[in-house]
Amino acid sequence: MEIILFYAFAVLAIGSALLLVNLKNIARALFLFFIVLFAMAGLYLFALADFVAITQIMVYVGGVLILMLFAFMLSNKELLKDLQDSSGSFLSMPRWQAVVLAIGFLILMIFGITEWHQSIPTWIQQAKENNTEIIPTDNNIQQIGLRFMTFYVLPFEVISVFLMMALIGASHLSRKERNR
Amino acid sequence: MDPVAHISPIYTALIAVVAPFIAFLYQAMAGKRDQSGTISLIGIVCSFISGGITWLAIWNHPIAYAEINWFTIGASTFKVGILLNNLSALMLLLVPTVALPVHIYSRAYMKGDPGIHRYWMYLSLFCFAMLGLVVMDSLLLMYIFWELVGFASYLLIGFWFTRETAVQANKKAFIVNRIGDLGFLVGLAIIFTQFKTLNLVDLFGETGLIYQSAVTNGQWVSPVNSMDQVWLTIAGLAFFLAAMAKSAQFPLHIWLPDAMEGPTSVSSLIHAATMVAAGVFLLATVFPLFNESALIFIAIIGTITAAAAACFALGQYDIKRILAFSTISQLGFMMVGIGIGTWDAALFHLVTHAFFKCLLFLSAGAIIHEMAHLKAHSQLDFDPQDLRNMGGLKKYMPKTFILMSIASLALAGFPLTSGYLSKDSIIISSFEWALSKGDFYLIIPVSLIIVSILTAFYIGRLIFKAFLGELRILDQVQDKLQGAPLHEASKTMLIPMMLLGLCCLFPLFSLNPVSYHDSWLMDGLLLDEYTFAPSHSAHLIIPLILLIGSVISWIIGWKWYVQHKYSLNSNSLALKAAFNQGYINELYQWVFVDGTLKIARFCYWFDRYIVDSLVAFIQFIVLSLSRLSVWIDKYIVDGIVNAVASVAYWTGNQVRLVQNGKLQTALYSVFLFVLLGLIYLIFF
Amino acid sequence: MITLTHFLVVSACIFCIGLYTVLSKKNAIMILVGIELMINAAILNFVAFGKYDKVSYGGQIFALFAIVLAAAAVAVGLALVLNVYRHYKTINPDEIKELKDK
Amino acid sequence: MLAFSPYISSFIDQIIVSIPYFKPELTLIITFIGTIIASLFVDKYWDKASFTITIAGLLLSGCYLFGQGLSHVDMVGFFDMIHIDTFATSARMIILLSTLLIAIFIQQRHQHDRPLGDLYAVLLTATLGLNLLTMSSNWLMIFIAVETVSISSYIMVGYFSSNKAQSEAAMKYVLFGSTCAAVMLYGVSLLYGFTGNLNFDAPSHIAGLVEAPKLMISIALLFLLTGIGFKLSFFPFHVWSPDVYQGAPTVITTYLATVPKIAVVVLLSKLLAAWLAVSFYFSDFLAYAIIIIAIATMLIGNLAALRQQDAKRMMAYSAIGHTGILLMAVLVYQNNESNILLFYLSIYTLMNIAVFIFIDSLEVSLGNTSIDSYKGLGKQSPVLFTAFSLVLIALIGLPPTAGFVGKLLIFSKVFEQYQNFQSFGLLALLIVGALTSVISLFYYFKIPLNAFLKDGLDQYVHKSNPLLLGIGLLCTLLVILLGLFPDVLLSIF
Amino acid sequence: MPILSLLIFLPLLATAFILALPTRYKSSYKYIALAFTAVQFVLAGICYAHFDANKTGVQDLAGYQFVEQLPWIRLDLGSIGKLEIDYLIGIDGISMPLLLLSAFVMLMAIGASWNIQKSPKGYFALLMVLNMAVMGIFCALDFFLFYLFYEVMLLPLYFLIGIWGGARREYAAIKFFLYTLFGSVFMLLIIVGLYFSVVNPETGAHTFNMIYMMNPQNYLGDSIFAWDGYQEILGISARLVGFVVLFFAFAIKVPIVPLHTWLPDAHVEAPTPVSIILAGILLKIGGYGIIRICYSIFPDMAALSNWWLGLIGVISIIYGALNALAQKDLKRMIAYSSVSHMGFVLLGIASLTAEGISGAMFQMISHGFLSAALFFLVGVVYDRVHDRNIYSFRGLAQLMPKYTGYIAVAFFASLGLPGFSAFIGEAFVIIGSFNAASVGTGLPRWMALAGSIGILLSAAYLLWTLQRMFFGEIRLKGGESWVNELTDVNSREQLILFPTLALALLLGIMPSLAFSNLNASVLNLVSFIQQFI
Repeated sequence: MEIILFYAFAVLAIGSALLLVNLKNIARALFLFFIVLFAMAGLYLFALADFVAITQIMVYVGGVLILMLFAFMLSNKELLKDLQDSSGSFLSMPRWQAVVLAIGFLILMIFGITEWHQSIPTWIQQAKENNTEIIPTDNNIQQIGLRFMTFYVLPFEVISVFLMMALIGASHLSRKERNR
Repeated sequence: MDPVAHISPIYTALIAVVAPFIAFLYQAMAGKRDQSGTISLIGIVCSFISGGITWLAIWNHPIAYAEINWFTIGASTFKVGILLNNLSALMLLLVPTVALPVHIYSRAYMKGDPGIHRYWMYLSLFCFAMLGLVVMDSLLLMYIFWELVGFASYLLIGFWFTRETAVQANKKAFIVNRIGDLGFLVGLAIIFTQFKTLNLVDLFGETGLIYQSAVTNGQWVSPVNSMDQVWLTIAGLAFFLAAMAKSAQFPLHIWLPDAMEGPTSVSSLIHAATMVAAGVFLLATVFPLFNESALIFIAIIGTITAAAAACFALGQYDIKRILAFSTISQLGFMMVGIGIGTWDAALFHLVTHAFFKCLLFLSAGAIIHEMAHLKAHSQLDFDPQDLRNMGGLKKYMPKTFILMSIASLALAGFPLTSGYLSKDSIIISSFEWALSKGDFYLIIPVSLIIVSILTAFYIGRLIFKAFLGELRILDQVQDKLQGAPLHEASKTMLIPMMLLGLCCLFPLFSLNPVSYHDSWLMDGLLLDEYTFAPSHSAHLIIPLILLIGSVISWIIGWKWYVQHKYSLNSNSLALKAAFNQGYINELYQWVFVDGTLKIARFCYWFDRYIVDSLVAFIQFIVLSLSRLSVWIDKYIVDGIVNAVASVAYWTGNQVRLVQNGKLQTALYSVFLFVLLGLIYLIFF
Repeated sequence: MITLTHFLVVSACIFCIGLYTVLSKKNAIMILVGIELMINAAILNFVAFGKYDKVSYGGQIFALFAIVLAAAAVAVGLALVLNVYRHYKTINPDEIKELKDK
Repeated sequence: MLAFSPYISSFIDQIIVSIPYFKPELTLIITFIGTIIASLFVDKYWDKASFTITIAGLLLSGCYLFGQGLSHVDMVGFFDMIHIDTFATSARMIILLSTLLIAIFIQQRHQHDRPLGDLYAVLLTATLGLNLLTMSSNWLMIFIAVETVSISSYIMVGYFSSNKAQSEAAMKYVLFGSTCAAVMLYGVSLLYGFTGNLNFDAPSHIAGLVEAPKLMISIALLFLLTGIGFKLSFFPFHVWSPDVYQGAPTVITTYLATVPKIAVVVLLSKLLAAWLAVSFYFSDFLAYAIIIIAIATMLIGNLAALRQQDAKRMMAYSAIGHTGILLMAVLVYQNNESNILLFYLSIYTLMNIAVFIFIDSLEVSLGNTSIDSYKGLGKQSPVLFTAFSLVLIALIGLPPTAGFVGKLLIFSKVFEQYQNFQSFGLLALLIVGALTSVISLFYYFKIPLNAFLKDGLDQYVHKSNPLLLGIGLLCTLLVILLGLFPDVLLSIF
Repeated sequence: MPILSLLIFLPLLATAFILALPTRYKSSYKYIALAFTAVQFVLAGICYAHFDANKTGVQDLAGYQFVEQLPWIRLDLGSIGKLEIDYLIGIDGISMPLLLLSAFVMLMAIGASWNIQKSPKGYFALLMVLNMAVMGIFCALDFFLFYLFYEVMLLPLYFLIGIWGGARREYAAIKFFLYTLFGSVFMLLIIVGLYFSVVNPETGAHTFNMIYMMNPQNYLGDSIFAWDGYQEILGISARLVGFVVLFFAFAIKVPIVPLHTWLPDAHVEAPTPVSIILAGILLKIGGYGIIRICYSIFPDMAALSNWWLGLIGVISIIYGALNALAQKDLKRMIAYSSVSHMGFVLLGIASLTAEGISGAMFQMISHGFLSAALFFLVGVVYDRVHDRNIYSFRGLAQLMPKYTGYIAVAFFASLGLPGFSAFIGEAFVIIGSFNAASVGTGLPRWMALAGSIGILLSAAYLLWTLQRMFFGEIRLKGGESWVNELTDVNSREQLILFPTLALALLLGIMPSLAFSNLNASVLNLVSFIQQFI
């Protein structure tokens, strides 16, 4: 049951991603991206990362995607028209060089993964043996919170500065238009 | 014996050498301000006197020898010093003795030339170099002076440097001499390598190193080193190459006729009497070095030179060129003297030749001087040196005629002259040498005899054409020839010529006018023993042959050149004889005169076009080579560098393809490289 | 049973699709989308591995940080893309090529 | 969770202990906030407020750092997140000083109507990120630091966006950088998968790498190098840098060409020192990859520079070439022997700052950075061009400049390794290093060639900025003095 | 008194003075330069006067004179050991004559630059920097220091050629720079290798001290340049590689065929004073480097490979002379003649005999001022009519008799007329290389014979030129206007030419002036190398 669901999510993610890249219409593509992100969040759940999945939906779907849509709207008014006029086909033709490259990487990685499949890393084996895996009943949110405040306190603080800077920067970069 | 014995001959020799040098320096400083040449004259007088004193002190006395350290290079110290033995003392006397009259002569001959200050300067430089050459005690120093005389000769040949032919000639002279210098240098290198010294006393002295070395088992072994025996021969030939160039031996003789572009006084001193004889002097000095094959080679070259030059002389019309070829021919004689091992005879001939050839040149100079005078006077354009324009000069210049005749007789080897003694000594010795060697070698003395007769003939021709008969140029200048534009040479020119004339006679050298063995000179230089047995009959027969041959040749020449044809008078008694004579004459004409002339013309042609063009060809080859190397330089050597640069640029260019400004091209290339790198690093 | 390999294969696929997007799409925003896909693939890896790291929770925390960083990067990236659009009136990367080796 | 609770207090203690060592960075953070506030409220009244705060903060941070340097701090803090040693301290010192110079540079070149306050804030964040990069040995920390630096760099490049070129440069930079960051993230995720640990110098991390499957680890390492390579701009990840260097404002180019490299080089050397100490597949792979990359970087950088007509673009390629040299140094870096590397880094920074100050000064006067436009200017600004030429000589690596000493030391180090291992790769590095020095002559000398040897056409008015020129000359002087007395600097590190 | 330091750094002081003086005093720059160079020359003269001819030098520090040694850079670099760089200068019989020569040629060069109009400030400042570098090269005994000066020398030259040169000056300047740099970067690698191979026996630290590098005992057993020679680079003995690389670095300077092509271009394009320095000093640095560094540090390899060196020397002699024969540009001809004459230096060095090496040294000294004089003489004509083509002139002897006199003397001196210095040099090179076969150094005798052909060829091209340009009737390309412009040498020019040519004569007559100081060092060098044959 679980595995079927996993496959379903996986197929959904990969399928929409494939469709996404071949769509000519960018608005539709961004919608598909939305689906991919959801599917990915679903996959995170199977790795027992519930908090990550939630964050994914919150940040990506709530933030990133909306941002992209806005950006698209701002930039592609004329382009949209052009595309609609000229495009007879629904899908754009893939670029063979990029395809070759991507497939090359994929083949290598799949080979690598199958090679790796034969020898599970020691630390994972140990975790399995010692039963120190995360199990569905763990309260991940609490654990993560604790670790943010201890082990990862420095990155946590730094990223706050980082976000502040990104905020200032992004706002500065876009403020310009109003100045003009 | 002599009152000057308490003065060391070394110092007198030093004075003899240095006096002209001081004159040179003075003249160099003074420049145009002093055109008289008095200082040069004083210099050479000093040399003459000290040379004489030195000669008195050294001749037939033990050698004098002094040296000081010059410089040290590596383990060997080179010294500068003076070596006085009979040979060098003789030369030390000879050179100023010839130079002094020439200096006096020049005062008149060169008068009024705008560059006369240079003339005196160069002349003094030459005297210094020549005197230095003869007294130096080391081969290295000899080499230095050897080149220096060449340099002085270069300057003097090109004295009239605005003349194209003169500068061509001096360049040719210097470069041909350079070839010889290379031989000298190689000889030095071989000697130094073999003996670790270049000092003449150490090398050729009583117990010199040269006598301690021997050829064993194909190795030439000296006390300090040994090398393959072929180097012994090469050393000999190398020194001979030096002498060949300097003494104008075939085929390096080509520079000497051209060198006649210089003033005649210079030709007389340098290119007849002294410098060209330096080669003989050198060979005499290093004589112990020569082995059998080198000597034979020298003898052969000497013979060829003597014969060829004599033939060439027959075909000449330029008075100085005839004398130049004659000089070459006589130098050939001396070389034969060296080659057969009788270097004393060669030296003897050198000395006598110096006097009579110098006199010949000076007389020729006087003639040319007068002819040039005539030319200027008559405003005609003709060559004052061309024999065909002369004739009958006896009328105008009787004293010159007499002096020149004496010198010519000496050249021809007529009895009672010095030439008779010295020339006979070489020919007779060569005959004896050939007898001891074998029949085949007889070709050398026989050639020499023929050459001797030819010599008599051509010098006779010169005398006849110049002095006897009618002045041929007169036809053209007839109407303008008012008064007497031709007259005897001035006293300043005549006196030195007379002095030299005296030196051409036998008493100066031997009280016995027919036997060279009684000559003091031969006594002084006499070798311990010749390598061959004397032949008494030769002493009688050969001079006779020579004498008769000369006389016959003169008679023919007289008839031919003075009377223009053989008289066929209707004297009946003499008719048959005349007929026979005519027959013989025709034969002579056909066989000897035409034949000789043809050979002469051919030889000259050969000389002009083959030997000379051989030089031209070599020149062409060298120039082509140089052009080729420039081409290589430009396109190959530089080309490689440029190609490397181009490859670098090209590579840089290829890199730029990625940088076409398109973001995705860049990204694509990056990941392509990652993928390829991955594949490479994993699978290879 | 869902093994690690399952996750890795999925993530590899997503990564390569992201890569392809980056390399081929003629729109700067789509390139950003491709980058996000690649980041998501990495995050999937992290969470998949993080399952076995109960002590430090490294995987999940890294994933969280990555999401945040990616979001910030996208914000800045979009701002810059819009800037370009203002100057060029296009966001097709092929047409934005003033800077190149001349 | 229950197992975790008892340790919490000790964890807190550790954090408290760590904080004092973090003073320089804390100062930077506080300055960052101060600058933002100043730029929001004070700049209106006194337009140098944010600049002053920035400088003060940098100086203060430098003071703390100096204290750390004096006491030779060597500690691990924040749960292995950071590892402060003398290497890191010295590197941070260089970073701070050069940031200081660049802050002044930015201020002096203030000719836009745009407020600069935010730029200082971004600059400070970048500095913070760089400092962290030199200290951290944790992949998480590294990734955050790298992203901090990257994003602040994007912002800086696009900050003015006053013309097409600048915005184009910024866009290319951000897209390229983000892609590389994503790839690196993937690589890090794989590393995490191999080891279950994020500290690259931890024994368990290395043990995990040792047993990792070959293909996968190769992919992971190359992906990792992609991220680092982007920051260092070595081959083949250098393609962005010419475009960005050329397009960005010269002040920002100066920054990009110098400061970030210092930190990344430090990181890479620490990483390699930790990993190459053992000899297994992954370390050999890495060593070979670095050698090949170094050779290719030197060749590509120098060869491509030959054809450049723009001074900034040429300097970008020159920077790529120097990265190759730096990689040589990184490759042979061993623990506790950081002085050669640091020497070269500081010299490199000095040289580049000087060059860009000169380029900028000419850009202000001429309006462009084309090398052709320098024709005949040598006679009109002899001081500037003499100094410029001297710095270029240093960049070639000729005596008596510090550039030579730096190169000599690096070559020595590589040679010593070669002598020990007889590896062909190291020999090839040496030969290519020497060869590219010759090639570099060509393009560097284009500038003095144009300035001194060619005749210019028209008059130009040189607008000189005495302070900036002074800094440039000071750098030049330092480059020469350090060439003659390198031990002054070397003994500090 | 640190006389050598003074000698080296005085010009730097002059540079400072020149730079400090405002441009309105620009006419005084040449006086400053002249004054400092004159003082320098006097100092060099003092060195010469106080030189102890019996001290050996070469591989023995005690045999050096006027030694100054100060620790300069001392660094602990961890695993690569302590860095030990000394400020070590000193001279022996090999550097002494060259030092004096340099001071003299510099003086000439200043004299030749009297009429420089184009930015004299920069010109004289650069000239003085060059002066410093050159002096430093001849004095340095620490390889690091040597390299420092060696490279510093390039830059002023680049600018001197590039700014004050002729039409194709940029090309020539970059070509010159490139060739030399190409040699020297690889030299740097060898220096580094040597550094790791050699330790200071007193401190045990690695060292750049050249003297230590010459002693086999100071080499570490397993170092790259260890003397047992089992170390290999790319399959070739490491020591051989080291030797060859160093040799080529210096041979480019000498220059040898086929690495000589920078020379004609550089000479032709350079202004007269720079040509003088190039020919008079720079080429000597090549020869000096080969003796001081290649031969002394790698004597074993020198003994092994001298056949090739000799061959290169012979090829350079003949090839250079043939090229000179075909030139139409007077300056280019002299440049090629330099290639030919420097070939003798190489041949002499390759002979490994005392005579040959002394001859080579002497040839360097002699060529130093003779070629300087020749370039100066070319400059005289060029200054007047801006033409150097041989065919543009004819019969100059009538217009410029003194000039012709000087040029004739210079020509004859350089074609090896005895009595002039070049003769001694060339003759002993030939003698020495001929002797080499007897010593067993492996240099065949035909090389000496072939080398002597170069003497003949040099006579050919020089005399030909003399004939074409100076003799015959006056015929000038520029017609009547040239007749007025071609004035005879003035007193300044005579002041420079006369001492130079007088010196050539003096040395030709009294070679012991040079040989006496050379001899001990050369003998020492020869015996040092001959142990390895």
